[in-house]
Amino acid sequence: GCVSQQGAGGNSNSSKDGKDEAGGGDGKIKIAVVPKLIGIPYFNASEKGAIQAGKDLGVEVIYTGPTEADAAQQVKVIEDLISQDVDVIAVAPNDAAALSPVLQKAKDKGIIVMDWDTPADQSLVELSVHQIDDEAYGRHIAKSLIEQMGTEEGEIAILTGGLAAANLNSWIDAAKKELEENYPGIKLVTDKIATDEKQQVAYQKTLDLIKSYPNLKGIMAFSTPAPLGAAQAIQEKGLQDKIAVVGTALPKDSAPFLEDGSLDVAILWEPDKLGYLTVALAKDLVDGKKPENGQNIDGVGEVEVWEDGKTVIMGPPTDFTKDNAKDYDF
Amino acid sequence: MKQVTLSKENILGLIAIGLFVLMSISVPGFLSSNNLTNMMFQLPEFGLFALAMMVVIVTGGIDLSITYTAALAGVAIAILSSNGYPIIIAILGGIAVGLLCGFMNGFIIAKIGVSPILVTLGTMVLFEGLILSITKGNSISGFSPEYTLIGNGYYLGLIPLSIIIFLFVAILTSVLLNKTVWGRSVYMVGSNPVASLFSGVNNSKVLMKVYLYSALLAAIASIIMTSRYNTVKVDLGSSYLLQSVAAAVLGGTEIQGGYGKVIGTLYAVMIFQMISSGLNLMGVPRPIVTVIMGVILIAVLIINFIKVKADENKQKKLAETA
Amino acid sequence: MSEYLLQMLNISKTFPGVKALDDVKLEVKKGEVHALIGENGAGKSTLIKILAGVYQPDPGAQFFFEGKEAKIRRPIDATMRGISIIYQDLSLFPNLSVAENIYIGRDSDKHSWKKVDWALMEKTAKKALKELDFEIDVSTPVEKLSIAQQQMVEIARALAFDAKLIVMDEPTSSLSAGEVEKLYEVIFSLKKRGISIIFVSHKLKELFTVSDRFTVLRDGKYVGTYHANELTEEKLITLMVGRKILYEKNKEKAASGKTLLEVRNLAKEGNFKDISFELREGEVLGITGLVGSGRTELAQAIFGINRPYKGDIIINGQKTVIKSSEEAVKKGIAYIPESRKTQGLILRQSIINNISLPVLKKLKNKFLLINRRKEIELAEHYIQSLDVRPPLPYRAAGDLSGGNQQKVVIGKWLSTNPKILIIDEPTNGIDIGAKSEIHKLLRGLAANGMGIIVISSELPEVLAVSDRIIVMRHGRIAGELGIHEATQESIMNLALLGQKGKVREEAQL
Amino acid sequence: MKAFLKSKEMSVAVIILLLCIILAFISPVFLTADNLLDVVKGNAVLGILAIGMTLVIITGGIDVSVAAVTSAVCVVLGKTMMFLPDSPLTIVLIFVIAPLFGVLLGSINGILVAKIQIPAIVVTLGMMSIINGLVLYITNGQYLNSSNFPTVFLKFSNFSVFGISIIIWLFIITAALTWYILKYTLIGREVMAIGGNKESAVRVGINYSKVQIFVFSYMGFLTGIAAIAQTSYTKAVDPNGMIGLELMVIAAVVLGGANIMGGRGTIFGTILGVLLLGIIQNGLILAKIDTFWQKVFTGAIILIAVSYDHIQYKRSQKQLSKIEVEA
Ligand SMILES: Nc1ncnc2c1ncn2[C@@H]1O[C@H](COP(=O)(O)OP(=O)(O)OP(=O)(O)O)[C@@H](O)[C@H]1O
Ligand SMILES: Nc1ncnc2c1ncn2[C@@H]1O[C@H](COP(=O)(O)OP(=O)(O)OP(=O)(O)O)[C@@H](O)[C@H]1O
Ligand SMILES: [Mg+2]
Ligand SMILES: [Mg+2]
Repeated sequence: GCVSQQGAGGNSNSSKDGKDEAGGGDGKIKIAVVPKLIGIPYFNASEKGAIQAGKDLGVEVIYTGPTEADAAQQVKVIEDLISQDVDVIAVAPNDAAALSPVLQKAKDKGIIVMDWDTPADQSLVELSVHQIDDEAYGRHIAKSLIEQMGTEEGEIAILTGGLAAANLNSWIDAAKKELEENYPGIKLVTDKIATDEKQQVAYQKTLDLIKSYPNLKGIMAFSTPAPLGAAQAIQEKGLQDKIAVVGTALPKDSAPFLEDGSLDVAILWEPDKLGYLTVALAKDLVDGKKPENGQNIDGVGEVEVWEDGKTVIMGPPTDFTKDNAKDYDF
Repeated sequence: MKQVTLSKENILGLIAIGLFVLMSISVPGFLSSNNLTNMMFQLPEFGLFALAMMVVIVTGGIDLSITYTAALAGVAIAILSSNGYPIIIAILGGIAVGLLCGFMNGFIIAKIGVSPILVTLGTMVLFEGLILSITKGNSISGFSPEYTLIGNGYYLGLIPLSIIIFLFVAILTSVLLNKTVWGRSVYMVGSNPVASLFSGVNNSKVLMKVYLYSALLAAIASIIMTSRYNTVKVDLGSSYLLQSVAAAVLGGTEIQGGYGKVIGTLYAVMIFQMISSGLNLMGVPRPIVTVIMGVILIAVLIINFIKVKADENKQKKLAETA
Repeated sequence: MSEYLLQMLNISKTFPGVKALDDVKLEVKKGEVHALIGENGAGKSTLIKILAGVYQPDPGAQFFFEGKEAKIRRPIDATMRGISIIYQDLSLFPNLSVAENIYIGRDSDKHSWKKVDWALMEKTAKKALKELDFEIDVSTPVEKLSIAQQQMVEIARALAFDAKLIVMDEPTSSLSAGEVEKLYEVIFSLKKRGISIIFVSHKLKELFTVSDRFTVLRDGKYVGTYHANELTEEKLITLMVGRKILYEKNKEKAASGKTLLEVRNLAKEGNFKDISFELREGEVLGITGLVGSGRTELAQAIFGINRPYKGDIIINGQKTVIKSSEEAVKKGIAYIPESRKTQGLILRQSIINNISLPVLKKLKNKFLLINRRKEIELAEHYIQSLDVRPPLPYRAAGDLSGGNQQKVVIGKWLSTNPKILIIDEPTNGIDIGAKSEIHKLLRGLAANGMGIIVISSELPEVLAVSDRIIVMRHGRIAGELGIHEATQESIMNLALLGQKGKVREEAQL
Repeated sequence: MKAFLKSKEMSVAVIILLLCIILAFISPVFLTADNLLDVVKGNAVLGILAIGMTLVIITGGIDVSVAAVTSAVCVVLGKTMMFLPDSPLTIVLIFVIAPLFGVLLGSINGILVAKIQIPAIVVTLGMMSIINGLVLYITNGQYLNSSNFPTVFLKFSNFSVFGISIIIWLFIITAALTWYILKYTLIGREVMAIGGNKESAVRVGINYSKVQIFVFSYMGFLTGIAAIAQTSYTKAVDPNGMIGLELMVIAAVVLGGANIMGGRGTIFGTILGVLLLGIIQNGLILAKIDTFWQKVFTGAIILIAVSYDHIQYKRSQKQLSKIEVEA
């Protein structure tokens, strides 16, 4: 009967005191932004935005995360952040359920918890910052593909970063729903194919796909490296006009493929803005302010806030094409 | 007679203590109760993997499938408990699945005789595939609140339950390895399998038990992880694979087999944990933490090498003066 | 110019805790066969390793080769001077061809990128082999050769390197009588060509056959150097051990009790066939034959390691199938293998751990844990009773000399209290003193009711310990001889020609 | 020929053949030259690394840092190419820079293994951790894509001779060169010898540490070549793109018949091992195997292949130890 759910009350008290001291020490608000993993272009771009927001708003931003997209590692990072007495933890969970206990712990210690990029356990977060409405986004990608194919009939395939990636899966499910509901002539040749978040794997698998399904008309590629690999295969085989490729890629990386049409559209949002928005909203939370629908955030623009008062949508996705890709620096 | 000397393990212990002192002095917040409990919560799962790996390495083998064994066991537990079976049944089911994985490794390695690195490479991919086809890549949760106590609860409101489980397993492993017939045979088979066979040791039984034991520890790690994270997914703990090899080797386990101690592995795990937590507290970028872990691994072995050389020279000098 | 090809003076070598050599001297003349002899642990192998550049002697050593001071720091220094060492465990590369094995080591160090001239290599190899009058396809991988053939490859390598001095460390220990004869011939022809040979062996007879002079070591100290004609076997033994021992044919009568082991029509494809014999309580059964006649395979089949076989093994009147060595031990069978270093002992482990290994299960206390105190007592008991030197139970088995290692193996198996003891080449590489001790030990064990099978290629040994002798040839029993009718000649007849001296029934009487 | 039939490579060849026959029935595309060339091209990087790894494994060592080192070389290569002029000289330069940098990293491994006598797996595990961390820290995972490279490099990447891509040629040349070194140079034979029996090697005066340093440096050299092939293949540098490849490299070598304990291994066998892995990957999609079951198949095929191979090997060893039993 000596086992209890959480540590002795004294524990959390003492650390609360600690926080106050730290807060009084340098006076700066500490906001921790935790991506799924560090060292990939997408999260590097959001880091830039987050750090910029820190500078603009005069708060300290700690941008740190695991080196692999591993839930266990992410939990550790958050635990260590709790020890650092931050004011806000904003996390993009690799696995929402995995983070619940540690986020609960953070909350118990008086830290404000929010999520960004990918939703965490909604009962724990004060705020959930979404770049996009997942459902709308998936449908948008599907529609763009149809548009690029120029026909509502034919075979298509889906590439994904990893079979276990929750947000990719939700987009893919939305995209599939869109196709089923509105485009009965489209046939998905095989289940989504994993590309291990690697361009060369996407490239190889696309080559294999083209051969196995000679009538393939379109490819939807989710995760940032996958569209590049798919486009590369199309480029090499000179199938730009036969097979349409749309996917979720960063404009700078996609530029060479958008140029010759091997990648038709890259659809994403501006991840630096997402980072910026996250920090800006976090600071507001510390200051006791809640976001409002239609609120204008400096450097980001108008945001949409759902009725629950929690979910913030940054805006519609951006289509990166041959014409505008050069205008972006990420 | 036995002399008290600076064995590999003792050096490592000193390094661990030194590191602790260093971190306490130079890293603010390292000694905070918050950080200390954090470390106690983080260490068990990694420690269990490291022990599991160590036991296998002592036989001259390696188990690359260990993290997927754990994940598969976790999947079994999750499925059972989300289907309403009582915790105990779910846990037993998970352990059984883990043991089945261990049996598969053990069978191909011990009975057919294929080299462990190849077999476990194959089973690693196989188990990963199985989890993918069962879970479709999604994570499964739905554990009961009592279950989550295992990974998140405290004993006497002070010490994390999971570290108690870990220490218990560590002591058990140490006793099994040092005091039982099986344990002795593990070292013997690891040193020279031919000679142990010629001494009436049933090598394949010993090896089979080794892979079963390693799978059992992986399953226990899985229980702690799943209850701590309240979920299981295909890559549960996958980052521990090479780390556990590194910890076992840093702990003095010889990769060719025949030597390895629980206490050494324990020190190694503690060193890795302190570096990881300490450097994170200092705000050192994660990649640099990875670099430092690699440096430590190599540096400790260089220190060992220098010490061996120095001992030899000392012996020589002694002999000359005598 | 001195008359000596090689002079090693003031050689000492200290290992941690052991002074293996203490001011030893070795002088070898040109064109002579020089025997290096001494008891187990006397320091012969150590001295040779110093000559080879594997070990460095303690300071103060002096080294002359061809009259000039020589420094040998690394093995290559010895090779380059024309010193070739043939180690007891040979130094071949199993995965390389005969030709390469003969050629390798040449030009090492300097010319890494030199093109390997396969044609030249094969020519060199063929030439060297021809000088030895030994025919073999030089492209065969060495792992496919018998031990005797491998030894010839080693000698050919020495010749191909224009060796002036060839050291052979117990070259005959794994050769059969016929092959030994062949080796003698080779040695004589080498000698004729002016090549000096250092010959290390425990077999006194063969030493007298080939050697011109003897250097005797005792306990790491130099005893003296003698001409062959100054010595007799007896005198040599006295010099080596300070006491007299010789072994002769067994005259005891076996107290044959009930049958312990019966083997009926045992066969294993590619190993042996039609093997039937029985072993009684209190007798020593010798099994001999040429190397490769299948004795080891037979023994290992009985010990449950070489499976599966056809036919029956009957223990204590009960038909049994022995599926593993573990079961064999349970049934009271002990097998002491021919290769101490790889099969007999776990070299890196302590003497204690080696001795207790097969009986660990019996050393469990009520908590199912190993009773360490009992274990140590057990080890100490056998260290004392078998006179293992040095008597340090915590020492790694690999640090002991060959003879002492064998004692540890024997101790290990005696600890299981076996009913049936199979011992394969029991005195391989063991000095004469220890040898007769082991023979006595075996007889004593038999007298206490144990059934013992001794597999040996050394005929005097077989004759000295056995009550009955089975001779194998090409995987079959060529014949069986009672001790009274057995002589070296009758055994060789069976082993070489398969001529049955007597029928089996008679021999058993 | 007869020797080949009995060799260890034979069992891999049999498995490959079986797979090919099955796949040819399932998918008409499989046996086309186009597809087969794609398979080889897609696995050229794996192949080049596996060839280097063959030498390491023959000496009884192992190198788990290959993927990390290749990534590092790719990054260095990518960064330098941003500054190189658009002239043929650039191609010459990258063939100097990449291998040189690879050799530098490889020789560090070699020196630690040979001189400090740390087991190879430990040294290379440590190196892997260090290099991965540094690469991630320095690049922050940033991609470099074809717009960063001079066009001469892109031309080089698309270059083909006799209809065969330059990337495949790099693989072929590497294989041929390494085969030659192994068979016809002294150091190559010493590599074999050390693997066969380390103790004997020391006794006959082979410089053990020199050979080990050579083997790891040569591995480093080939990571340089592999980095060029990889960069040509993806026309991009992804600092994370190689993670986990080391296990596949080792798998290819050992599937090809090399003994992880050393002493045995051939270039031909390794090529077969690479092909086996490549064909499995290719075949899974061509055979339209369900996505979620692909890994299960891969794992099962690896397990069957290694078990079959080992059973064959044991059988042949038994044949070896046979003695003539009189009829
Ligand atoms: N590496 C070593 N470390 C410690 N002691 C050693 C080592 N090698 C040999 N010795 C010791 O040196 C002594 C001489 O051993 P050596 O092997 O030279 O004897 P030997 O005359 O060849 O005996 P044998 O006939 O049994 O082979 C022995 O006491 C042995 O235990
Ligand atoms: N170390 C070895 N390497 C290769 N082949 C071997 C080796 N030892 C034995 N053989 C081969 O194994 C076969 C059977 O030998 P085995 O050892 O059974 O004969 P044996 O009668 O027991 O002789 P001995 O015990 O004297 O070696 C022979 O063909 C022999 O050439
Ligand atoms: Mg000796
Ligand atoms: Mg034998």
